[in-house]
Amino acid sequence: ADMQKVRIGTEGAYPPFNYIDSDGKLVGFDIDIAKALCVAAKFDCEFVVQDWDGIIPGLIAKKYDAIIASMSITEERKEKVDFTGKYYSTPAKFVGAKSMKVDIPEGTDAGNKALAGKAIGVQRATIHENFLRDNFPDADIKVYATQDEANLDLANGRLDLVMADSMALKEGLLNTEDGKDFEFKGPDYNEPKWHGLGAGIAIRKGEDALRESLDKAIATIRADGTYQKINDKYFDFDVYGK
Amino acid sequence: MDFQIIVDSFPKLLEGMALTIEITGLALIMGFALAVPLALLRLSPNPLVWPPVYAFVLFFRGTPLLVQIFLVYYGAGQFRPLLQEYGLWAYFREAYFCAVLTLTLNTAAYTTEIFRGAIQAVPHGEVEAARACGMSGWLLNRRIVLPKALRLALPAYSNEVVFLFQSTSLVSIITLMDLTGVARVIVARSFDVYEIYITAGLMYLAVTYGILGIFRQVEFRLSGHTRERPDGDATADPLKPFG
Amino acid sequence: MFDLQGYGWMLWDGLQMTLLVGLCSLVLAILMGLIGAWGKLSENRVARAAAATYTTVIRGIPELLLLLIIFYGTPTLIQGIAEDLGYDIIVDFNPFIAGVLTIGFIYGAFATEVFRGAFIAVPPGQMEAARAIGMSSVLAFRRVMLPQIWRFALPGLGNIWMVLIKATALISVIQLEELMRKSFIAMGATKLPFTFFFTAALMYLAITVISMLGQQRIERWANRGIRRA
Amino acid sequence: MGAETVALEVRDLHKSFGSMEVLKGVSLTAREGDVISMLGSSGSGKSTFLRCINLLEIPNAGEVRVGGELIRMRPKNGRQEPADRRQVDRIRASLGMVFQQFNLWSHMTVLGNVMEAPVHVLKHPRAEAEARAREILEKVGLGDRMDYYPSHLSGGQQQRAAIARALAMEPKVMLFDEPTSALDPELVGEVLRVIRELADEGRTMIVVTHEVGFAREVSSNVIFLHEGMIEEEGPPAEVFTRQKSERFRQFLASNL
Amino acid sequence: MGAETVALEVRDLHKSFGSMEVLKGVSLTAREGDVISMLGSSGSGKSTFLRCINLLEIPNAGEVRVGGELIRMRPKNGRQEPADRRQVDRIRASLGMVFQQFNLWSHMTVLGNVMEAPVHVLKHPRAEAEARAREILEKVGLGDRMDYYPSHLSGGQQQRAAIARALAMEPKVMLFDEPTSALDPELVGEVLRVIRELADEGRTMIVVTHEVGFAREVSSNVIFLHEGMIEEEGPPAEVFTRQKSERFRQFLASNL
Ligand SMILES: Nc1ncnc2c1ncn2[C@@H]1O[C@H](COP(=O)(O)OP(=O)(O)OP(=O)(O)O)[C@@H](O)[C@H]1O
Ligand SMILES: Nc1ncnc2c1ncn2[C@@H]1O[C@H](COP(=O)(O)OP(=O)(O)OP(=O)(O)O)[C@@H](O)[C@H]1O
Ligand SMILES: N[C@@H](Cc1c[nH]c[nH+]1)C(=O)O
Ligand SMILES: [Mg+2]
Ligand SMILES: [Mg+2]
Repeated sequence: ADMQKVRIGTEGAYPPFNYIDSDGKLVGFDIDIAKALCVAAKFDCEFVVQDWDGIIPGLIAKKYDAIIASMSITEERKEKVDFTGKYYSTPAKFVGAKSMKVDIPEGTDAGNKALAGKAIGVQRATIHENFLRDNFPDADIKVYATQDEANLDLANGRLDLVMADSMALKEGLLNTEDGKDFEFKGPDYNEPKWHGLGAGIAIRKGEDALRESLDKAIATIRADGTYQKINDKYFDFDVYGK
Repeated sequence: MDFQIIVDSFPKLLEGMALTIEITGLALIMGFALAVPLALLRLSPNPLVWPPVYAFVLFFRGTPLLVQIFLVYYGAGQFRPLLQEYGLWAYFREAYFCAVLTLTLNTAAYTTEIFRGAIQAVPHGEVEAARACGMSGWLLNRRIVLPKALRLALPAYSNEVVFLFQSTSLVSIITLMDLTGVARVIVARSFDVYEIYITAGLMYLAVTYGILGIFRQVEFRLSGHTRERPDGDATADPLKPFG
Repeated sequence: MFDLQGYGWMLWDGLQMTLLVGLCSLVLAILMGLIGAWGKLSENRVARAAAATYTTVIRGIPELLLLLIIFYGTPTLIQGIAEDLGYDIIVDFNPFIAGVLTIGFIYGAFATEVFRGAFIAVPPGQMEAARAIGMSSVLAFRRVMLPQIWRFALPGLGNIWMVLIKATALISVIQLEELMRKSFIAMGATKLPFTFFFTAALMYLAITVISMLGQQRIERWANRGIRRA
Repeated sequence: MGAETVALEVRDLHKSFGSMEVLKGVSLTAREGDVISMLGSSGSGKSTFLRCINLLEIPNAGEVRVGGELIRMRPKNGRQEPADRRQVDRIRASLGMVFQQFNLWSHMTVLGNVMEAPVHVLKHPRAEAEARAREILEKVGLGDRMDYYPSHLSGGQQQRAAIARALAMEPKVMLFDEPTSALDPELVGEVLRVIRELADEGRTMIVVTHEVGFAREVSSNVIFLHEGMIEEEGPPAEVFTRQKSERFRQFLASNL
Repeated sequence: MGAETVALEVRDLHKSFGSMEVLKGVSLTAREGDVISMLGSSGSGKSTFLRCINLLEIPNAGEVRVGGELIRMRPKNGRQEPADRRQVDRIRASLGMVFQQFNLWSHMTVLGNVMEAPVHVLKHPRAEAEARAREILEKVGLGDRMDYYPSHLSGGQQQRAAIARALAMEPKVMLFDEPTSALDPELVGEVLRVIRELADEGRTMIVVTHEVGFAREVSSNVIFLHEGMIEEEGPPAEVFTRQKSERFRQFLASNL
């Protein structure tokens, strides 16, 4: 059959959503979802791995046609790309050492005061970087190319805190061997201006046909139980959110 | 092209350039200070002395700087307990320290090699003339060999300085906000890839040629003896290899 | 410490990719270098200016930044221009091609200087003797210059190769799956940075040492008949 | 030997480097079989004169005729330039030049050096060129050194190889630039012997030299160049016995 | 001048490079004020002999005495080696060497070259050393070239600067290695004039030279070296009129 070819850009360094296992294969929640969507939409899909901070430029440069990589739907990004509806949503959180006494109050102004001078690691070009820069200007913000590197430096004691998607932190750090001395700190953050409306699929502006097919596919896998199966493979709760 | 973003980002890019220059300067001074004695040790006939220097030079010239930076920065984490025991962790904890350390050792290795070549290139006759006058040992090195060798090394060394200056762009990978780091952060949010990167590139270009200009001045000052006297010109040369 | 936890083969694959990218880049660099040197020594003003701009710009900007500009910037720029002209084109550099283009292009600028130096290093008397005996400039170039430049260019080209092969590590930044990126992936999974980066370092070192030995052999061959100073 | 045929004629040659005039109008006529020695202190312009003859330097003014044929020049951007590059190549092939520094091609053996131009410029068949080259090398006493690279030869041997290379082209005129400087006295003797033999064969030669003794014995004419001009000229018997020029007398006196 | 004081004595000097014996037992005695000329064809070992005297080459056997003091050697790994490095430095400082290639320090001016060793080796006060250096430079005719770098001097001027550098150490003995080769005849005359003046002052000198005329006029003794051995020796009046050695006769004959 003559299926439409769609190239999907993903990061491949954001466990458990998308990463490369020891066989060099691309795996993770995003990957499984993407494959399911392609089946549902009858696309002939091909993955392209792309570092996070080049992932939107790569889309614009037509290195691939859609980004399925836990990308949050924000107004800022919508100026450059279009999004489908969300396919999951979790809040952002801080993680720090269990031994570290720190009180992070609700509200960003108070939080900024409490964290003044603290070294906080964050992945470059994420919503979390923007959120921290705009709301925690007194903290010492350090940016990393991948979340892994930030986590590593937290484990090494170079950072006091890291901030990222809570699920990425939980599965990528806290539930691993290296994460046993760390815990979530402070409140959930979910400010629409920065954190957007959950993770969606980014496509080039104006490619409405593709967007609509993907939206339909999301609805299809939600409805036929495929989504649930993938969800359960990775999480013990509903990652789709309210 | 979006010129506004260039204008808006320029102050931040300048701050990044300041860090770039600071790191370059520190690594340069310390690397040079290490390289002079290392070059002399490298030429020692003593089989207990030169092999370690050789190994040091080989390792730092034989592996990518990127690997060296990761090795020092993330590798140190793997040995954190050990480093803590010796009270060194406080240093290795800092990306700044790791960056300057790696760049210093890296440039020291390359510079050692440059100086070794220059010392060996000092005309044998001039060394013999000094020996014939009764000079030897440190006096010979200090008065004849090193002054001459440093002059001979200057062109190669100016290249090394430029390489080092440009290599500092790698420190952005370990969280430092040098010029490249700043540029990447700005691009991450604005997506104005070529506006920002090309601006940063031009800034590097300007400083690079500034550095080369300084070296040309120094070289000119120190090279009264090699400069030709300004006699006539070579008229249209019929023998240019590509006529 | 050297338990590679099953990632050894991945590094091995990466090493092969590193060599492949390196060799392709070297070929491109040599071609660019010969063209560049021809430009620099040419009597044609435009060729001279083009060659000078090429080496000036390339040598003045960090490789990492050039790589980012070429990989991310150029397609957008070209597509933008094409769009303004009413065309919809896809300029897709895959990382391998972008990497080879970038590294080859950068080191071509250094090779330009090497070849220029080599042309100049052939003692002028060699060319004079050829012209005095009645050879035309083309014949003299082919019979007297070309066989001799390699002798002077080889050490420089050897250095370029050794710097170039290490520079390929940078291509990891645009996700080409070469040695450096494979080590990175392994580190991410195992959290053993020193182990993997040190292994990678040793692999690069092996390439360097083997290259040095190879260079000595080639130089000995190129210098047959020439007494060393 | 047709002693009246003119092999080389130079008329009123001028050459400047930048603002410095190195040759200020030098003329010379060499008939077939003439051996002209050129003396003069360092910097007087001797090498420049030889180099102008075969256009390794482009003279600013003046005429050069080889075997009666004028090398045609045309003005360009206020300078002169050869009008016909092919003519220049052809004429160069008929002028043998032996450089002070020999300039042997270092990537070829002695035999290769000698065969190179006959094969590639004159397009002689390889075998023939090789036979001829071997013959000439025997003549200059290098029969046993044909397969050596230039760098493996002593100075005197290199000098002779350079002469052989020039001879292999059967040039109408040979130009020698200080063929014996920096050689030890025995080698000097050897090289001068070869040149003397060539003279006896009736070959036309211009020899720049510091060896007054050689100039006296071998040449048919002696020229003394001083600051770019001919100060003294004539058959050796004449110029060495009574010098018209004070400068030349001084020059000869300083030769112990 | 105490003509009977021995300034330099060399006894039975042997030197090999690899398996090739270059010096096969050479002896020489120079009293104060002696000027000894050393002749010999290329490769006969003249330079090697001079270099052995001040230990730039380590002889395999033999003794060197400077001003009566023996340079002490000791065996090491089957070779000889100086027993006392300090003694070597001291004795070298009392031997002036003028190299064939001059070997001036190219990064210093002429004045700097001449002052260098007196200031840093002999520890003379700077001002004194400078005054003395200027005086010597005037003497060799370089008064107006003191601030030039060596590369800006003509060959003859460089040669004289090298002589001045050696003289500034007030050496007991001066060693000259072919001080005039590769100079043009006028420069040769100039350098020989300086050496002759030094001879008149009564300085002890060993001069390797190709200038038979110079050897004849200036030296108190002539030595002819052939294949590492002394073939002929004696006052010039003697050796140049009747040669005992056939080789020496041949050598002289080849000097046009
Ligand atoms: N390419 C050049 N550019 C500028 N000046 C030159 C050039 N070639 C020669 N000269 C100058 O021209 C003058 C004559 O040089 P030339 O080589 O002809 O002298 P010469 O008589 O051969 O001397 P020598 O006996 O030392 O070889 C010298 O003053 C020299 O410095
Ligand atoms: N360092 C060395 N290693 C090997 N052989 C050498 C070395 N130095 C000199 N020789 C050889 O020793 C012999 C004597 O050389 P030396 O330089 O003493 O000759 P010379 O008499 O000064 O000749 P010339 O008149 O050409 O300067 C030569 O055959 C030379 O090749
Ligand atoms: N979901 C966050 C963080 C993230 C996704 N992938 C990597 N980081 C974002 O869109 O910026
Ligand atoms: Mg000349
Ligand atoms: Mg000698």
